[in-house]
Amino acid sequence: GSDGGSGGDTDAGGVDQVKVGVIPIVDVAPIYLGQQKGFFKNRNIELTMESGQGGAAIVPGVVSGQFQFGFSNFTSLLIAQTKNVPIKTVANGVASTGEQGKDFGAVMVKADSPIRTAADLVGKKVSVNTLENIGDTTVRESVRKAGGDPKNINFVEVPFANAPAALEEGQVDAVWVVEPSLTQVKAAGGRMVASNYVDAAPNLSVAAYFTSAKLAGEDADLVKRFTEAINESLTYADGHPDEVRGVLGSYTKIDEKTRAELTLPKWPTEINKESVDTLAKLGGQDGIFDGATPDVAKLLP
Amino acid sequence: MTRGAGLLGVAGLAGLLVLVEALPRLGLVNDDYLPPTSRIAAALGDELVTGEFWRAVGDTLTGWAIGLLIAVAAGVVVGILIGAVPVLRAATASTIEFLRPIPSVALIPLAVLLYGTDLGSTLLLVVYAAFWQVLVQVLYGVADVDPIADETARSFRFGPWARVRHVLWPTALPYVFTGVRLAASVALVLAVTAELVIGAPGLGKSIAVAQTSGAVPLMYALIAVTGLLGVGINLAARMFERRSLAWHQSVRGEVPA
Amino acid sequence: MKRVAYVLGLPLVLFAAWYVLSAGSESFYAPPLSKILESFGKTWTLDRLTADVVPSLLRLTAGYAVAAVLGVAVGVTIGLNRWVRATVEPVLEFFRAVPPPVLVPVIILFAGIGDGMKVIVIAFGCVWPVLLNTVEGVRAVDSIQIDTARAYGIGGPALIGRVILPAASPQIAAGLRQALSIAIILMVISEMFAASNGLGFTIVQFQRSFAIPEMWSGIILLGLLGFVLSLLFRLAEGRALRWYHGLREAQRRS
Amino acid sequence: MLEVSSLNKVYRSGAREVEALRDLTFTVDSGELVCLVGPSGCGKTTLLRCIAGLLEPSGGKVRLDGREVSGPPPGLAMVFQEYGRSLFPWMSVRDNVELPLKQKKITRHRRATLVEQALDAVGLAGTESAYPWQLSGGMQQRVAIARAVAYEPSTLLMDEPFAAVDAQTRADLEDLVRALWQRLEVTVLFITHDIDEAVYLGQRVLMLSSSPTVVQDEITVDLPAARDQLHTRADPRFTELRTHVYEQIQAAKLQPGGANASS
Amino acid sequence: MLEVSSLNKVYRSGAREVEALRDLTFTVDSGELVCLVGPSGCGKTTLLRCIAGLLEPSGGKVRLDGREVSGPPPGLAMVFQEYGRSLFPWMSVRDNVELPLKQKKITRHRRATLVEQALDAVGLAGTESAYPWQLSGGMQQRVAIARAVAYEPSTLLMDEPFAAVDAQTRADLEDLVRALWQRLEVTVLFITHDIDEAVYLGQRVLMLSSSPTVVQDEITVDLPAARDQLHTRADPRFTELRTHVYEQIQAAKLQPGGANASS
Ligand SMILES: Nc1ncnc2c1ncn2[C@@H]1O[C@H](COP(=O)(O)OP(=O)(O)OP(=O)(O)O)[C@@H](O)[C@H]1O
Ligand SMILES: Nc1ncnc2c1ncn2[C@@H]1O[C@H](COP(=O)(O)OP(=O)(O)OP(=O)(O)O)[C@@H](O)[C@H]1O
Ligand SMILES: [Mg+2]
Ligand SMILES: [Mg+2]
Repeated sequence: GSDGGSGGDTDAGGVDQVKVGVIPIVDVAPIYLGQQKGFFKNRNIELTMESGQGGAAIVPGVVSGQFQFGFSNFTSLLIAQTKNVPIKTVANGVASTGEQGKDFGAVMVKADSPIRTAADLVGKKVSVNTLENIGDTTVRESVRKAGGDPKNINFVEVPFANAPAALEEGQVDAVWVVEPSLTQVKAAGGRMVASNYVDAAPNLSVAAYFTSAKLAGEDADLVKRFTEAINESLTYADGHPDEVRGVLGSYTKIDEKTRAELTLPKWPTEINKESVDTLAKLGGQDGIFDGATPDVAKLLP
Repeated sequence: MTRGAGLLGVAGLAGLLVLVEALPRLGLVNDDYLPPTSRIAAALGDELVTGEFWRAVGDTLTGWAIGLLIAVAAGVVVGILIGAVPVLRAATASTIEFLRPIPSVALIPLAVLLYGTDLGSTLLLVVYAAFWQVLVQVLYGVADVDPIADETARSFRFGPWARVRHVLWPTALPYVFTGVRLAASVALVLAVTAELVIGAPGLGKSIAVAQTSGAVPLMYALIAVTGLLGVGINLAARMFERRSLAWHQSVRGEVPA
Repeated sequence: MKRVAYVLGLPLVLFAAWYVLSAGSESFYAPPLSKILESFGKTWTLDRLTADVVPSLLRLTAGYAVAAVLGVAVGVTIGLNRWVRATVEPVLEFFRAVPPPVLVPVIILFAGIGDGMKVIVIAFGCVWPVLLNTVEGVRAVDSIQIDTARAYGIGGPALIGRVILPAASPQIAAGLRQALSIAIILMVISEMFAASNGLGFTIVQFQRSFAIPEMWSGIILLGLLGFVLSLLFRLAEGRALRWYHGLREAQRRS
Repeated sequence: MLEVSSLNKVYRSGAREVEALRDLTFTVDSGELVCLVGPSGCGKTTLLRCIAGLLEPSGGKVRLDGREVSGPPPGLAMVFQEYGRSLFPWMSVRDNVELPLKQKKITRHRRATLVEQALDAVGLAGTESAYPWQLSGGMQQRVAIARAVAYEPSTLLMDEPFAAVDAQTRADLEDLVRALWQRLEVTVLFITHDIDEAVYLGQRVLMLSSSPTVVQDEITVDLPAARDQLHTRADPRFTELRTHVYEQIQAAKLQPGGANASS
Repeated sequence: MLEVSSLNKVYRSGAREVEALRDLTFTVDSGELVCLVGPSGCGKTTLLRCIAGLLEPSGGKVRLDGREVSGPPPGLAMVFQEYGRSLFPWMSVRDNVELPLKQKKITRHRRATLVEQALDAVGLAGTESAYPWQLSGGMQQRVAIARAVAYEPSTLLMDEPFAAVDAQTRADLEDLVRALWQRLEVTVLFITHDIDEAVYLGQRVLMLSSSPTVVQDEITVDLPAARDQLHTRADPRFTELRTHVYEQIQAAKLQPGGANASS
């Protein structure tokens, strides 16, 4: 490892050793694809993926310089920003497809559920993977848009992987899931009631790659090269869905059938700033920033 | 006897396998979420031939073994020192009680901060959790010294070291064994959990990947591997214990009179 | 007076050291102790205590009680009968080695996502020290004591209640002691899944929302909780094992 | 009626194999008081454990009142040689004595009387609430005796029960055992190393050879049934008997396997 | 030279308070063999523990060769009344006997000789590799004696060391102790309940009163130094002395606190 986030180890040939903290899910397929295609090597970056189960492991790793870059959803990044965690986004991560009913995340119910629309979720038990994060804020927006009062939704925390079982066993009335759990729920006969990302904002930017403020300041060149490589990867992934489905098999254990069926997200290179503002507004409404207002401009590159 | 016991143990495990096969087959649980043994076994079979799997097992066992070794050595030394010196015991009791219930998982940010996803992170969590197991057992073991045995040693003017070596240690040994067996599985649990959450390479990471990928049979197969590692570790500990505790009441009883 | 000094001495020294060493800390994840203490008061208000700590304590108590009863009962059965031991030990070892976090999904399958699940996770995790120590304690009961009981026709429940359990009680106490702190740890872990309140949930939530001083204050609270519970435990143990401590210390005291 | 026929016991553990009892055959009538003497390590304790059903013999049989002994028979009380370890350290002296009575389902009131009487008889009145480990060795041994006495057994097995008490107390306890035996018509099997004690107490004295053990000899003690410490011990017949026993024991030590050894 | 002056010991535990020793004063010269007798529970073991420095007296002093005893003094060996618990169950008989010698830094070769001789002397040759719990009570006690004998102590404290062995072995062990004492000029303090034994063994017999304990009486045994089981015990002076001791003990039991009680 390196000390203090100064752009990783640089070996004799001027190649930077870069560690990226990622969550091994569909969203990060482009970086794996880009690595395969040599987009990083071309820019003298030797990439190692370190997979963690979410922000708890990745953000401290980036802040302390154990990882040079990390991947996180925007709501978490906004929360971090309000707490003055010294980080800065460097590239877009993943975005919603923007198509109602055809997004990579959705609120699902059982086929025979009395819940028909998002408004029916009021007073029901809905699972999200993490409370007070992007899941519940956007689902609340879906409910709001459908004319319901989002105050009375009973959110509970269930990991995505366990959500299909929880729904099936009747432990929750509805689940918010993303791929590949979404396909699993569909296969089990689940019915979609809302595309919460689409409801929240058109073409919502969901997640981003980020680095520590320190590295951003000290090694602008590395950050620039990394951003370029990521952007190339994103574009390539967006244009080659079959290759994306292929690369998923290399770092996840999603079976082939599901890989063929699942809905892929969008991977634009630009962060949709308005959508981030929307997320900040939604989060503020739901009180997840402890009363603070995130400074979006400071977070974005 | 030993062979009979071995057979019974296998029978017990076989019973578990049959139960897991039967539960989904009888429709008592949805087989999407708890697949029958046969499907789990098939997934395991596919996995066994990959080098990736064995690397993961190797990584987990490395973290486990090193962490356990450090924890046991530290636990025994500190435990005997504190247990044998009443002043130390009184002075450290509250601190020990304060530190012990702090969950290793709460230390994850700290671990990542210090070591990233390297072995160091796993070790920190493993050692922190397993150390207390050994320590507490040693403390109780040291307190169990028969006063007459201790007086005998004192009357023959055994030095402090000789008393530890010849009286305290043999008395505490059965407690230490229990402590080591507890620590061994806690260490395994923590090694896997650390990999699971931090993403350090190993079985835990494989489980996490299988879990997020919805590969349920594979996930159970990997969990089963973890469990079997535990069974193996315990078997080894038991064998070692039988050998070194031949004098102890609990082992004496094994030989039918 | 001297006892108070013993109890508070080392912790005070350690806290002082932490205070001094962390005073100028710039690190985001390791803030100065002064900030942590400051947030402690603000965070753990009476409201929060009733909303989060009380439910946690209830789950903890239930899980611990289940583990204690089950551990002792099963432990005695296994300890007394080597055939039972040979049969079930591998299965128990199997489950013991499975990390609770990965078992939670399975437990959710059977127990749902309510408090029942959390109680089961706590019990599942902390039953092992009780069980193991009970098994070993029962196996180590002095054969002369058992012979005495048998010779006087003391068998069945009386043998277990009057002879085996008391004889094994020092080691059972060691197991219960271990289990107590593990129960606290598992309380936190169980509240990381499918929870919406609780001390563990709050700490994890602080961690996720980068409220680092608050997170540390939660960890300190956990430590305090463990300390208080162990104090209670020691009182109870001192009472129940008075004979044992008397026996061990009779000769040592002048 | 207690019948021991061709009893054999071999201890095996690892490489070590000890033939503690080779071939023991004898009977004790109901209500008889028989003393057992024999060299240290000859297998007396082993024999008593087999009779009490605590140890399975390697060969031969033990029958009590016609039934073969496989577990501890009802109405049996035993005073262990390891008196210290046979008391439960977590119970007060009173509870130690009372516990077997509870198992016998004796009423609370009667229990209290029995416990009090027994402790009184062994000279331990006033120590009821102490723990056994707060007592001296001899006192602990007397608690074990009181426990057996209070139990009012029909068969009483005693393994060197007076080894740790002083001469005066010993004499008192000897008379206590004889009184109990006469009052309740208990069958008593009494192991002792004190030859005088064996002759003073018993109706019969069985002498065991040293290991491997057989019955070396036995004598009937033809002293009057009413015995007392002063006169009985001064009786010339007493001296005769004790000399005989002493000689036999010495013979046993010198020539192991005994004269009657069948092998 | 061992000096015990106004020794007092009170056991306190909770509400219970036992004054085991009230006020003991006596001296034992270097190389003297003194026997201690007294009723069960009078505090003999307590006294021995205080002398060995294992127990702190509540009052008074113990001095050995002029130095006050605060911990176990060098060159001291003790045979505990609880012989079973004083042997280490995790060691073979040989290791149990050898361990104190190792602590004394005796060469391996010499150790082997000492252990062998000692086990032989107590009649346990052949059991070296057994664990103590595989032995009979009497054999365990003899292991404890062998351990003390092999140690070649300068002060030897023995607490009813022959309680569990048969008459013949007891006689042999008595002669063993006298031989050891004469060969090494050990100071021996010997607790026994057997009055004959006390008179046969000792140069002096100290009689303790029953609790609260003081020295009730003491006699000098003016029998010739060369003693043997047959002749000495037949000596009319022997009978006289033992009768005296017996009477004193009976008196002690009847009238606690003794005649010399100063309180
Ligand atoms: N658990 C055991 N394992 C192996 N050998 C044993 C065991 N118990 C007793 N022995 C052996 O059996 C023999 C007889 O022992 P036992 O205790 O019956 O003798 P004893 O006549 O009661 O002697 P003592 O008068 O010394 O008490 C001894 O040689 C002893 O070593
Ligand atoms: N640990 C203790 N706690 C309280 N009281 C004790 C303790 N040990 C001994 N005593 C008491 O002290 C008194 C003397 O005990 P001690 O063991 O010295 O007697 P003893 O002369 O050796 O008797 P014995 O001949 O029966 O062995 C007894 O009344 C006993 O109850
Ligand atoms: Mg015996
Ligand atoms: Mg004594």
